[in-house]
Amino acid sequence: MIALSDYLILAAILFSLSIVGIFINRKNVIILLMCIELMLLAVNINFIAFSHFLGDAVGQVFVFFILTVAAAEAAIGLAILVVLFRNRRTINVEELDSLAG
Amino acid sequence: MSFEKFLFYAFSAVLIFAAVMVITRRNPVHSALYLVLAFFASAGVWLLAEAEFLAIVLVLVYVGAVMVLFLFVVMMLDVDQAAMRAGFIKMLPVGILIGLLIAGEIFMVVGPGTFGLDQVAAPERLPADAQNTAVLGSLLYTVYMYPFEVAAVLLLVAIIAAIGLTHRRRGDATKYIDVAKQVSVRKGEDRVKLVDVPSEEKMELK
Amino acid sequence: MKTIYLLIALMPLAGAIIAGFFGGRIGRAGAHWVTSAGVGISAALSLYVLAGFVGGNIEPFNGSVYTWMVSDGLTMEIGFLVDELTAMMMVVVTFVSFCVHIYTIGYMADDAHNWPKESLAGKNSYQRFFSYISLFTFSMLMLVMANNFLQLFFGWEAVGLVSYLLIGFWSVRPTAIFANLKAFLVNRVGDFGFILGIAAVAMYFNSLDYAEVFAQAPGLADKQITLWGDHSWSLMTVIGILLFIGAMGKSAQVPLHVWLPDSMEGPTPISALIHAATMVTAGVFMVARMSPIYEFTETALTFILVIGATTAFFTGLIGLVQNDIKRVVAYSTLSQLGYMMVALGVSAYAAGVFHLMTHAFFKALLFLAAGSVIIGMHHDQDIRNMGGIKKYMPITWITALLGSLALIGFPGFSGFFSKDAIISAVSHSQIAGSGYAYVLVVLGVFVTALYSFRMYFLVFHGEGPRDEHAKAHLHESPKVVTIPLILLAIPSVFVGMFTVGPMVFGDWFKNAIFVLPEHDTLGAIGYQGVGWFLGHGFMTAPLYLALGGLGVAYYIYMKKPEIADKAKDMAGPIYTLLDKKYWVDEIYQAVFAGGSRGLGKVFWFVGDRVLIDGLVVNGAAKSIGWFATVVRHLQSGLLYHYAIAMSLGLLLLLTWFVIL
Amino acid sequence: MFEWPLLSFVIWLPIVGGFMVLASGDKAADASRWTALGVSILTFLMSLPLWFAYDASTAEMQFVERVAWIPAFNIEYYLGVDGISMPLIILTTFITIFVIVAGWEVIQHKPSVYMASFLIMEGIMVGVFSALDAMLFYVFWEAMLIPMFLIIGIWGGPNRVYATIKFFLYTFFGSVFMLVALVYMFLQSGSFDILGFHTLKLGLTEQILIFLAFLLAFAVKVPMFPVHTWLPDAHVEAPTGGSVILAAIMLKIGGYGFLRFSLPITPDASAHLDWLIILLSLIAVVYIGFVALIQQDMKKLIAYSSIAHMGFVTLGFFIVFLIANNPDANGGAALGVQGGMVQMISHGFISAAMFLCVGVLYDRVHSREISAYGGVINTMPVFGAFMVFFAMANAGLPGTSGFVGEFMVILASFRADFWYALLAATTLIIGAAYTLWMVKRVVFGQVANDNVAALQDINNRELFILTSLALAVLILGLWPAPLVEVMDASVHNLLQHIAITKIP
Amino acid sequence: MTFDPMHLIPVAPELFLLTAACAILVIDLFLKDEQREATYILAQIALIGTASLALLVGGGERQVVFSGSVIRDGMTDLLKASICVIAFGAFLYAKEYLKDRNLFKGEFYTLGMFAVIGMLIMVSAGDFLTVYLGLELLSLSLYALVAFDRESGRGSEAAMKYFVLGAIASGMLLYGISMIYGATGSISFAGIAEAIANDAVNNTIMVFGTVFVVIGLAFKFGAVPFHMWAPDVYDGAPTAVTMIIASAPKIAAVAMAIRILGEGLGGINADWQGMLVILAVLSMALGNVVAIAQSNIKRMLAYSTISHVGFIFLGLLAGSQSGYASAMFYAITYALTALGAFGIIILLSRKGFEADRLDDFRGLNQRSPWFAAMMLLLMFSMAGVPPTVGFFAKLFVLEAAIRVDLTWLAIVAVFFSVIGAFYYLRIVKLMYFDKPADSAPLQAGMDTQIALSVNGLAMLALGIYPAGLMAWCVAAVA
Repeated sequence: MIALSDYLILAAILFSLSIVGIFINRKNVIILLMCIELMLLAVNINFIAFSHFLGDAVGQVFVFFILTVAAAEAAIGLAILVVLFRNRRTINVEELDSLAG
Repeated sequence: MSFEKFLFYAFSAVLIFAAVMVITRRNPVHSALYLVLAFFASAGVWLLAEAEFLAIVLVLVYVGAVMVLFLFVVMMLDVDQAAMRAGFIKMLPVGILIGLLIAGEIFMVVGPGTFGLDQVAAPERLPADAQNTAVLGSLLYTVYMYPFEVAAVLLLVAIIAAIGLTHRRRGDATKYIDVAKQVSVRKGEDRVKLVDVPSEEKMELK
Repeated sequence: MKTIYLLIALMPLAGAIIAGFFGGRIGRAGAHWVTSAGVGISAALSLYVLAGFVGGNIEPFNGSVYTWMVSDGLTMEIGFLVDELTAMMMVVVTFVSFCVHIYTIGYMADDAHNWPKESLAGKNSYQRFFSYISLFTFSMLMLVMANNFLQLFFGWEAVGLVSYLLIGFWSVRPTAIFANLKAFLVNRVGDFGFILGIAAVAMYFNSLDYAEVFAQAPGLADKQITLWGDHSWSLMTVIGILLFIGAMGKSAQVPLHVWLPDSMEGPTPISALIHAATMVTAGVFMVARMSPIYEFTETALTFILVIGATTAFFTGLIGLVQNDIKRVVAYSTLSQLGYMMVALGVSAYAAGVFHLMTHAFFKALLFLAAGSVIIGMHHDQDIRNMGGIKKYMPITWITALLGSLALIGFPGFSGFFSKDAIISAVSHSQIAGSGYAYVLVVLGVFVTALYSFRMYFLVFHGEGPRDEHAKAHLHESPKVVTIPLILLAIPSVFVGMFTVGPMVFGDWFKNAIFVLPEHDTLGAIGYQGVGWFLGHGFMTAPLYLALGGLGVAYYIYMKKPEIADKAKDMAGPIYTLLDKKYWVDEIYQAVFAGGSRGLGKVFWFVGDRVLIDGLVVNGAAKSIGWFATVVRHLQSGLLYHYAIAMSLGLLLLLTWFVIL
Repeated sequence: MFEWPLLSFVIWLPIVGGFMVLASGDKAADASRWTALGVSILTFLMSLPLWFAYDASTAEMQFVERVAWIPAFNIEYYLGVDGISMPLIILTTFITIFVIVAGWEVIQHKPSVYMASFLIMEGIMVGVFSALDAMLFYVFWEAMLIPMFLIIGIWGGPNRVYATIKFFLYTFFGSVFMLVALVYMFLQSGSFDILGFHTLKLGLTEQILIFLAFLLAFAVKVPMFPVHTWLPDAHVEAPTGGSVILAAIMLKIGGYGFLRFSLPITPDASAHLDWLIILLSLIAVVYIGFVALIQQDMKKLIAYSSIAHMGFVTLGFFIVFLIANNPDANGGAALGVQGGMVQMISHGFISAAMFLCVGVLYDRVHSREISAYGGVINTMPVFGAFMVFFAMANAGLPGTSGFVGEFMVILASFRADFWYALLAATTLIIGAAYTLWMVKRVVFGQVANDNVAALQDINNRELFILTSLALAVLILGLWPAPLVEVMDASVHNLLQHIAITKIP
Repeated sequence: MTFDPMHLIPVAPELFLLTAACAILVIDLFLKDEQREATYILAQIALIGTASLALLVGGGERQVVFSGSVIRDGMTDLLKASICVIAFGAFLYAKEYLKDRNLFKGEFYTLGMFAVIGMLIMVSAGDFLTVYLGLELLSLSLYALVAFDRESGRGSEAAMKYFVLGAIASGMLLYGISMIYGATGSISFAGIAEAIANDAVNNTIMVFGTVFVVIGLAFKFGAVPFHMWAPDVYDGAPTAVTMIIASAPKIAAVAMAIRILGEGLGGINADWQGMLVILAVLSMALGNVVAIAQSNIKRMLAYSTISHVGFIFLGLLAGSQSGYASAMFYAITYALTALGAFGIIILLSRKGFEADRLDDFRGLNQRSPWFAAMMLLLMFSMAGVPPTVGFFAKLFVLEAAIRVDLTWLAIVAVFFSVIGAFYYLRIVKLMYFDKPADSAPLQAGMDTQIALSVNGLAMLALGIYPAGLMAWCVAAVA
């Protein structure tokens, strides 16, 4: 049988990968957005696993909303990305440092 | 090892592999495609956890819509990919260290010691006619009615925001011809404009 | 009687106020009339009081005028104690002051010349001067009439203030304003001890009233206190020495004598009044007044004795080499003050006070005479430029001669009685240091005679002034100047023989001065009348030493002036030592003035600026600012740094709260 | 007793008046000057009943007003005075008049704001002295900083910004820890009532911590060594009026704080740490005296002399324990405290006068350097007389108020320890040295330069100010009994109170 | 399960504002540019209406509706009204700024109103789901608003950073929620509290989840080390938007913190208290110190906000009624203060000129004594100098901290507030002691002037009489 810990560890690995992904990618903002999707995926796995093991559908409801929000977020994130690209002609993370200090 | 477990490990392996690829590819298109793979794999994992509806939704909505949007944007923004790799290695050790630390700490908490089978017994299998969708639906429309409405507003905001940010009025970018104006031009003053140019004025260099 | 005493004290004050604040309006005559009248009334009333005591129809008075403050059971009052001692002092003060007032009318008549034309300070300087001397008289009266330590200190400081104002009266002279600052500060050193003495009295007697303190004194005679470590001190010794430090300042005893010669920068009338007759003797008066305390501490008496004797002799020596007429008199004053202190030290308080009185007359006389000479010499004070003045200024000459004779203790003159009483008392004293003192005071007599007549001969005899111009204008001073000289000459000559009996050897001071039987050095002399005393004088060394001094002076300065120069060369180092006044001024200047300025600089630069402000205050500000500029670079603007920060935050919290 | 809320009037009248002046603007500068003067005089008159209707026979708080302010924290608008605070209030209202007058023609830049700032300051300072609720006290205490910050910053000298920020942060730093202590005690006692704090039982460690918090606040304000360095800068840069208020009143607030807070609230800690305060006070007297000696700037010199004089205040307050423990002392604790109080009042007059004197010169020559002067008396004899008089008072001449406090404190400290008295008494020498040396260089001597030659003697306005202060100095010096009497009951009450341990 | 229409009453403010927002969205489409003023006016009316409605439906017993998703109690009444008032002020100040920069568009108002709706939802949320959605609604609106000036590279860069970091924070928050859900089996605060009370939860898991939740909160507040977005966003966003971000959301965040930590996780107060202590200390230290080094006033205010967050945490971490009340008081007054400060910045700006450098404040007293005085009050309030309200806000949170025996923390707090006072003073110094570098007259409509005056004087008025608002705050959490 699959233990709850298996799910959670899987989610943890994903979660860590997504964090690592955010800061080893110094160039491309889009990949950052994808890392965020990965992170939400990890969270969702958590919720589903708990929901499964608790026998309670609320966790799944939560996941449903997370998916919805993530979609909306992605839309806005990409919109901002587009605006950014229009203004700066780059989406290189390293060049996004006009605000600092 | 039961088949179920095998499937779990298989999906997990694919998922983790895909995730690693997502964060390490230089080409964002590849990353996006690996992300699609990751979604598929996790949909498989979710199925194992008897979350059929969400598994389907993940594939339909995420792979079908969100990832397409990503790909669309990636294609639209013509980014110089060669430059996208430099400096990657420099951050890698730090990244791996922090990643390992975080993962390690999470393992210590959620590992088998806390959530192993001997701690949390696996739930009974749901009967074959269990209606995952119906359960979710009834919850959504009764208990979670209010959040549901809020989610709707959220999507509305996303629409407004996305349009507000990216939508350009035609007038800004393209020069198109208004026929009505062309027609109503009067002879003389509207057609030719004589400008009085001052003759020979010495330029002053600053 | 209280009204009379109040009048005596307040009349000069009223005069001072009127002349001071309304001097411009009442004019010069108005000012000198009002002040002289005030002091005159005081003098007359004082004489009346003294007469009353002599006649026995006035009882000693001790009463308060008003309560200054009551704090924590300690009542501090302003009040009067008028007994024989006070009455005598009142007369001396008001009489000398009155003479000086009159004298000043002449002396300061052309004071405008001492000021730059445009100086507004010089405009009413004449009136101001009168105001000051009247104010001084008031202060001095408050001092001598006090019935408690607080008021004593009031008067003590007030006379210091007026002295400060008067020494620096010609404020445009750099030397004057240097001298007055010096005088004030040196006096403050004395006051420093004095106020601690008062504090000790207040603590252990829990009263500042003389009568109460004196009444308790025998009971506390054996009280021992510890100041540091285990070494215990007799309370009386501590109080006695502390109070005497005050007296050392005011009465210019070694080593606080340095201000007095410099104070000659002030106009001569005040040199006579303040720096010869009255203020400088306040210390003597104070110690005499405190005899019920001093009697219980031989240590303090020895201290007084040694200081006094040292002052008497060594400052007299300096007088030998001075060329400024006023400075010679000033050093003579120092020396005579030393004599008075010696008297106090051997418990011959009456003799000390007696010498105080005689000295007040003859020294005031000498100063005024010197002033008269200075007027004649158009403010040239160098005795080497003088000579033969007796022809031109006969009254000045005669009075000065009388004063000098009184000073050296010529038999029959008042100085003779007082000085001889002191020396005899010393010879009978048993307390530690009396041997040392005896030698010095006896030698001092010779020195006194030598410098006095050196000056006398140089000024009045010999050939006329070197400067022909000065010679041409030399003439006797006006009456306002000479009358006070005559007035003062009378007591200088006669007061001794008439009063020595009752005052020194009688029971005139029985209410005021307390002497333990074993200290009764005056009694040991075995006085048998004025004639006896005169005869006694002829049997002891001092008289001959005085005459010897006179003779030597005559020989050197009248007969063989070249000896003086030769002696100067022969005794080179000693001459330099004396000429430089033992380098005390220089040492003080370097050590105290320079030292405290140096210390101030060190404290300020190192303590305040570098350590506190630089290191701590601005240092903290700077380091925070520096830290801020460093830390702000964490905000690199780069997303992945921000993400790392968040991850580290996560790790921190997880590690801290979950793992640990 | 008075039926009117007199204290509230004295607090709010000048504040409201100040805002009125502010509102009137600079266009009607004269009107705002007169209004300000009127308000300040009226305030002074209003404060006089505090003296005359005060019942000196009791240590009870009088003229009490008590209204709830922030009920959630039991903070009250609670006013009242006793013999310790009342004279300080009178001092405040008295000095303010002269500050207003002193700035009459001198301040041409935004005169209405200037006048308003001082009126508001006045109200706030009276508030500090009369607050019996700790939080009300603290609010007034801190609120003082704002007008002062502006006064120094707007009308100050060339280095004013550094000085005013230093002033603000220094004092702010000092007082915030007091806030923590006050809140802590609130939680122990359930209200911010200061008198309640007095009876609050506190363990020794608590007391020591609270004491240190208070110490920091009050020591900065007083100021005591080594947290004094803001004062010379602030004084030097402040306009004359600012210096006057700063020296004459604001410093007193620190001393007042010791009496109202440190001693009665933490008597055991005070007894425990009295050596520290005494040490710092004596350093202030001696060390600062030497520092003052070498100052080249008149205001700096007077500022340092203020620090030295305030050293006497703290010394007088904290020798009480040693006196109480000295079997030989014959009492005298009250002497120290009263001496400190008298010294505060007296220093209020004298330092105000000294700064005003410097102001008189500065207005004419625009320099505070001693070396820029010399022989002033030749052109300004009347002024010179005042300057010498106040210098003498500053040097503690008997007959002036400067003597009274010093004398009492020396008498008292002798009862504590001979050496304390010895060190304290050095001020007789050092104090005279720095003050009179300055007078010598500034007032006396020959006319040093053309600036001095061109000086005009003081006008009637200045004459009025200096005369009034001179009279105050003289009266207090010649007859301090009324002042001592008025505080007697309160001081004794305080001493009885601190003699009893508060450790539960 | 039946639907009771009466349940709509507690959410009437949200409903009203949502309806109004949608209506305005549509109406705006049909307006010409020169008629845009109408959108503004309608939006303001909507906000006032919402505020009144919040007070109108408020009062009385605590109501829990929508199966526990929505709570209405004293706190919601107060905070909703405050949020609307703050937003009203922000819209008012922003108007001219937007007009001058061709940003006067309907989207600003609709997005702004949606952000307000998000905040209102957060305030009255009864479970993690609603809180999350409200938070996202707020955040998404704000992301869009930051990038609102589409021509501005800085704006879009700021928006991008805000977005990425915000999404990470949301991810962490969700991760924590999932853990708490796993441990308690509930996502509603009441359910979680009950589970904790029954001692039926694994404490390690709870703390573990709480760490992530606290991080989510900390990010929203901008607490160190989750603050990095704040300076860049404050700086990069148009000032009008910065003003919104800096003010009202802090109130919503406090509400969210009180709901989650107080109502949900109150049982493990001891655990999250420590976390908040660390965050508070770091925030106060870094915020105050780094603010000193700033030359841009918007960045400076960002760091200042960070330090103020530390103070708000001081109130929250006490975990007591009075602590929450004081945190609320702090947040409300701080929002008002920040609003005013940005209002002044906007006042100084004009077409083609952003008054965002400190030097732009030079000599303001000579250009406009009145508004210099207002800024003075605002700055002293931020510095916490009596008699301005900022002092009382600090006093109350300090009291809360000392009450739970964290006296050392209070000492640390006051210590850093002294450092903080320096940079507020610097602004006062620039305004009052320096000569103006720019003598252009200030131009502002009468409405802005009045509002700014009221805003500035409120610092003083609330300082002299803080009892009313404080009593309200205390009543709200009771």
